[in-house]
Amino acid sequence: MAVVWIPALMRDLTGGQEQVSAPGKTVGEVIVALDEAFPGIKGRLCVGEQIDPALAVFVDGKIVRLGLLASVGNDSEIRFLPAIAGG
Amino acid sequence: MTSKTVVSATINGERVEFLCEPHQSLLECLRDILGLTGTKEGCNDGNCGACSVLLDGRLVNSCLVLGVEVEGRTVTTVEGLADWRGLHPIQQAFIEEDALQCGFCTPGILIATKALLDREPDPSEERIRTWLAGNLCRCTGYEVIVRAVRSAAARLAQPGEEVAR
Amino acid sequence: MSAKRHATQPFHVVGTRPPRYDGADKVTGRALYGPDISLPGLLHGKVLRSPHAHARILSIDTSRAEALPGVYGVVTAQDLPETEDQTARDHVLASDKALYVGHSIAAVAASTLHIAEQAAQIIEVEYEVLPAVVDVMEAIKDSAPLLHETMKTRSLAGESQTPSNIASHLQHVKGDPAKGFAEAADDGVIVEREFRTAMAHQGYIEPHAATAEWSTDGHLTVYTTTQGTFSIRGHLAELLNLRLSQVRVVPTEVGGAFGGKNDGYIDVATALLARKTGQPVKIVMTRAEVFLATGPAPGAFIRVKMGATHDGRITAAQAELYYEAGAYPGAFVGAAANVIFGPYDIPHGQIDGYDVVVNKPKTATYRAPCAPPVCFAAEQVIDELAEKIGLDPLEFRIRNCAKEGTRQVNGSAHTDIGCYEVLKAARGHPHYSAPLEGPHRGRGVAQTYWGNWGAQSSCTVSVNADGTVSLITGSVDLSGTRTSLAMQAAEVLGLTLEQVKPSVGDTDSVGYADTSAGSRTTVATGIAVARAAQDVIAQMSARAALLWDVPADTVAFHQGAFTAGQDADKRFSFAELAARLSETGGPVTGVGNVDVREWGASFGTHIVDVEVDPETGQVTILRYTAVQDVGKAIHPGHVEGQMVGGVVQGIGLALYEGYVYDQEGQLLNPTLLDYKLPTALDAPPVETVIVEVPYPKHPFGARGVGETPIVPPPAAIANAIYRAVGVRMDQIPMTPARILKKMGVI
Amino acid sequence: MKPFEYQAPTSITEAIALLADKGKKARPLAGGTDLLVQLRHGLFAPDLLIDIKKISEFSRITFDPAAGLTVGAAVTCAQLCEHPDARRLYPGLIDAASIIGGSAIQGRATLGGNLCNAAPSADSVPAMIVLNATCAIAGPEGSRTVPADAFCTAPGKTVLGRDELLVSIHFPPPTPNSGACYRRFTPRLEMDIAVAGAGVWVALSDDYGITDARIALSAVAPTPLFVEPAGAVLIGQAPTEAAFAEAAELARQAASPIEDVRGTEAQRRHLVGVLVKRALRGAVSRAKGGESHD
Repeated sequence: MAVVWIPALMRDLTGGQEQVSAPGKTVGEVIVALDEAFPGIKGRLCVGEQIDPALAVFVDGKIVRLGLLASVGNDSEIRFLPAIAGG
Repeated sequence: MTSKTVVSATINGERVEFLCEPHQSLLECLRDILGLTGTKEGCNDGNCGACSVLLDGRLVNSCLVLGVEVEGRTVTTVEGLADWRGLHPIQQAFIEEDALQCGFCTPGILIATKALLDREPDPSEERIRTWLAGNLCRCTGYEVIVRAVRSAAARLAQPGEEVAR
Repeated sequence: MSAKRHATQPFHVVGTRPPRYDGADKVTGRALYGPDISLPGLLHGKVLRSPHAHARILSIDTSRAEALPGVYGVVTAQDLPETEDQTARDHVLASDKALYVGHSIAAVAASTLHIAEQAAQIIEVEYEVLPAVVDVMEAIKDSAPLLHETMKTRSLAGESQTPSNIASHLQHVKGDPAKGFAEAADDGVIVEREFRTAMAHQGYIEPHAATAEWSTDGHLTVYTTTQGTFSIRGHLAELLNLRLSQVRVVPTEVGGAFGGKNDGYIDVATALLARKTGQPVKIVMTRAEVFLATGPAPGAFIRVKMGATHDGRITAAQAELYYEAGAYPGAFVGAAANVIFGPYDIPHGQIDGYDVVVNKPKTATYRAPCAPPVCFAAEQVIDELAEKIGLDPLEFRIRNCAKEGTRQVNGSAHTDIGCYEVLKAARGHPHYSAPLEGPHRGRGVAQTYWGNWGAQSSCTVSVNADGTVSLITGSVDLSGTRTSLAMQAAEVLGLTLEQVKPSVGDTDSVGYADTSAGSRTTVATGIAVARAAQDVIAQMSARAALLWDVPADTVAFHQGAFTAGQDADKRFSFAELAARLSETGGPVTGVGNVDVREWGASFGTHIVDVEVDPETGQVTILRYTAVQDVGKAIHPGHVEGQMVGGVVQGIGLALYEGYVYDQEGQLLNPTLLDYKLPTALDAPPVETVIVEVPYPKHPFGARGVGETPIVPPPAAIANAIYRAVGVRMDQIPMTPARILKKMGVI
Repeated sequence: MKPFEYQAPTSITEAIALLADKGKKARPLAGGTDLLVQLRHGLFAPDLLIDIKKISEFSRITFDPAAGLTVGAAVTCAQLCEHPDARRLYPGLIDAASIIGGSAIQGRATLGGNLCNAAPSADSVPAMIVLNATCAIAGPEGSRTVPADAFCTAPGKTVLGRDELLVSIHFPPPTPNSGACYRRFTPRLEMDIAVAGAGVWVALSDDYGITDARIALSAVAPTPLFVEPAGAVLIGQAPTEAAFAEAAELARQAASPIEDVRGTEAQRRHLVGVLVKRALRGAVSRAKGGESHD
C-alpha cells in the first residue's frame, strides 16, 4: 500500500496521524480510499474531480502531472505540497 | 504642436541633418529619428547611464540633452565605436572579459569607458568604479566590468592602438 | 549517463570558458531589445494609471482623448472579452476597482508618444476613493478594508467562513515542536525574534516593452521582452479569447529580468490597441511605471523561534511567514517555507505561511522568490543560538546541516545535495580564518539553498551538410544560455563550439518551453539538448550503417567519429557523414522533449566582513566570499557571473533597496535616485568558490545556479553588523538611519 | 511634457529681451539636468527655453590672483573641476562641485543651475556661502550682485525676478592660512542626494588660532543655510575637537530638517554635527597647507 503524508492542516481528519497507508493504483484511487477511511480528505485536496491547482502532487519525490490519474507503485510515497515555480 | 527644427550635427563621424521638435531629447532623436537604437533608455532622468553618449567628446546622458542643442556639434554613440579595423579595443575587452550578461547597460558603459580612457589612459580601480558609478548594471555586479576597463586600457596602450581610437 | 562518471571524465567543451554568442551584437549596439522594435506605421501607446491605491471606478470618459489630433484609439476593460480568470483580466485593465497606485485603467495609441501622453492625461475617470491598506500586518486584521470583498482564506483545512485579505494559509508540521522546545528549554537555549522586510524590485535596466501587430486574418504577433514566450502566448490567448495558434510571440533580447519578466503587464493592452487601430502599436514603460505597475518581490513580516541544546543540536524550529502578495494573491509563500529551515536537520518543526493581499502592485517572482526574507530571519536566529551556546557559527551550522535523506519540515527528503560540502569549503577558506582587526568591524556568515525548477523544454538540432549543426529552443536566453546549451550539444556530438549555432525561436517556430526561470534553463533545457543530440547520433549511426551495409547496432560513436567494429575504413567523422545525408535518406533533425519533475538543489554559504561607521551608520563591505555547489559548471565564467551578480543584488536588498509607501499607498521612491541600486562604487569585489557535487539527473551533473546567491547576503551582512557594533538588525534594507537608531545614536 | 520653443541667444541683452517678453512663459536652460526632469514631471510648462550656453559671459571661467575666480553660470561641474587654479585654490568648492551627480551629469550640470534650482540639498551652495561668493545678476534695468547666502529664498525659489538672469558666480581670492571643505552624507557613495551636508571655511593665524570661520549646511532647512554663530564661536579659539564640537552643536540647533524618504529628522540633525566636525577637520588641515583637492 502507498504511504501518504498527510498535510498538517488535514491531520484533524486523520486523528493527528502524519502518515497513513492506503491502497490504489493511481493517486485518484488512493485519495478515494483515504476518503473512505477519513471522510473529507478528497474535498480538501480536490476541486471537483481535479487536484487543487494550488497543490503539487509528489509520488516518490517526483512531481506528477497526471494528477488523479498518475500511477502509484505498491510502496510509493505520496506528498501534497504547494505548487511552486521559480524566479 | 510646435514647429520642427532642422538640426545638423556630426554623429559617429558622419554629417547628418535631422528634423526634430524642440522638446525631443537627444536620446529620442538618436533612437526614434536616426534609428540608432544602440543607445538605451533606462530611466529618462539621468540616474542609470544607459543613454550615455559623447557630446564633443564629453560624457553626457542623452536623455538630459535636447536634440536641438546638438546643432553644429559632434556626437558619438556605441554604433560609432567599431570602425574599419573592426571592434574597438574597449569592445574587444568587454567580450574577452565577459563583462556583460543582458547587455542593456553595455552601450552606455562602453561609451563612459571611452570617455574615461580618452582622458586618463591608466585609471586605478577606485577611479574606474567612481567614474562608472553613473552607469547602473544589474547583472554583473561590476567586477568583470572593472576588469574589462583595465584590460581595455592595456590594449589601448599598445603602440598603434591609441591612434584615432 | 551517470553524472558521477561524467564529472570525473574529461570534457572537451563543458567546463571551458568560450566567449558568449551574444557578445558581439551586444557590444556594438546591434542587439534588439523590447524598446528597439519598430514596424512600418507604428503607433505609440500610453497607459493611464490609477492615482489611488484603492478606489471604485465609477466612470471612464475617453471622448476628449479620442478627439485629440493624432490619437488613433483608446481602450479600457470594456474592450476585453469576459474570461474565466477575472484576476488576470482586472490586472491588465481594471474593471470595477483600482487596487494600487499605478493600476492600468485605460490605454491610448497615437502617432507620437508625446501625443499619447497628453491624451492619457485628458481621459476623465471618476473614482470613489476607498480606504487603502498597505501594511501586511494591518491587512490581516478583521477591521482592515477588504481588497476583494468575497475572497475567503483557502487552506487544506477548508475555506474560512468570512472574507479576508489572507488569500491562503499553508502549514507544515514535522514531529512535535512543543517537545522539541521543551528539550531546549531544560538543556539549552531558545531564541525568538521578529523581522520585517520591504517590497523590492528586480531592477532590470530595460523597461517592459511590447509591440503588437495583427494580420488581416486575425493572427496576432507580439514582440516582447519576456522570460517566457509561451506563457505570454497563453496569457494573450486567454485574455483575448484566441486560439493559441492565432498568437505568435517573438522574444527580443531581454535587458534583465530576474523573475520580473515572467508575467505580461502591457502585452494585452498593446494587442488591444493594435486591433482597435488596425496598425502596429508599441508600448514602452517609463521607469516610474516599472516601479509602480510591474511585479516587485513581496515584503514580509516573519516571526522565527528556534531552540538548541547546549551540545549544539537544533531541537525545534518554528516560523510564521506573512507575505504581502500585493493587489492579487500569489506570493511564493510555499517557496519561503521550503527555504527557511531547508539547510538544516530539524527534528521538530512548524511553519505557517500566509499570502496576504494589500493595496500595492501584484508581486511577482524575483530571483529565489521570497527566500531572502526568510534567510535574513532564520540565519540571524541561528547565529544567535550559536553565540549563546558558544559555538563557532559555521561549526554550529555544520553540526546541524541537512544530509542525504534529511526530511525537511515540509515532509520532503533532501537527495543528492551538497549542503555539508559548501559549509566545509567555507570553513576551510582562507577568508574565514583571516584576522579581522580594527574597531567596528565584524564577520558574518549565512547558509541557504534554492531548489531548481525543472519543467518542460524542447530542443531541435538540425545537421548541416558541412558538419555544423543548428540548435534551436524556445527557452529565452537571459544571461548566456544560448552559449551554455550549445556547449552541451557540442559535448555530446564531439563538435567544437563554433560548429554549433544556437538560437531562440518564436512560439510558431519551436516546441514548447516553460519560462526561463527558477534556474532551470541550463539544467532542464540542457537535458532536452542532450537528448536531441543523442537522437542525431542515433539517426546518423543508421545512415552510417546503410553506407557500410552493417547492422545499425554495430555502429559506435566516440569522440566525434562513427565507427563499425575494428574495420579501419569503416570510419566517418561527423562532418564526413553529414555530407552524405542527402544520399542516405535526407535531412537529420534530432529532437529532445523533456518534462523534468525532479528538482536539484544548489546550496550556498557566504562569508562577509563589514565595517560600520559608528557616526553615520554607513556599512562598508571589506571582503565578500560566496561558496556554492553548482553540480558541474558548464561555463565556469557564466557561473561566476551569476554568483557575483546575485551577491550584489543581495547586497542591494541588505543595505539600500526597498519600496517606501505612505499610509495612502503612494509610492515615495519610484525613481532610480531614491530606489537605490548599488553602483560600481558600492559593490565590493566578490570572491567566488565553485563546489561541484554532481547532480546525477543531469547528463553533466549541472545544477541551476542563478538564484541561490541572492539569498544569503542580507543575513550574512546582518550577522557581520552584529559583530561589528553589537546590534541585531530586524529590518531590511539595513539603512544607515536604522543602524544608528539600533545603536542608540539617534 | 508640454511642447515648447527653443532659442539660443548669443548676448545677455538678447536673452533678457526674450525673458522679458510678457507673451511667453520662458525659462533659462543651462545644463538642463534638473530642468528637463522637472519639465517631464510637469513642474513647469514654459512656452520657451532660453539656452544660455552660447553667451560667452555665461560659459567662461576666469581667474586672477588679485580679483579671484569668476565662474559663468553655464560652466559645467566637469569644466570647473578640471580648472587648475580652481582645483589648487578652491578645493572646498571642488569638494562640492565634483559630487553633483556622476560623471555624465558632471558633463552637463552647472554651478549656476545648482544655485538657481534652489534645492535645499544643493551641494555647491554651502561651499559658495562659506567662500563668500557673490552672484552677478543681469536684468532689463542693468546688473546687480547678491551674496550667495541671500540668493535662495525658499525651496525652488530665488531672488531672481522673472526677467533676470544669473550670469556668474564670483569667489574672492583665497586669503593666506585659510581653507575650506564640504562634506555630505549619502546612503550610496555616488549618484546620490545629500541627506545632510556641511560646508566650512576657516582662516588661521600664523600660530594656528582660528581668526575667522564660516559654516553653512545643506538639506536641513528650506534653503541652504548659513549658520553665522557656528562660525563666530570658533573665532579666537584653537582648532581643537572641543571647539569643533561647540560649532557643531550650534549648527545642529540651527538646523530645521524635515523627515522624508531620504532621511529622518533625527538622522539629519545628528549628521549635521558629524559633518560639521569632519568638514572643520578638513578645512583646518587645508588652511595649514595640507592637500588641495582630495
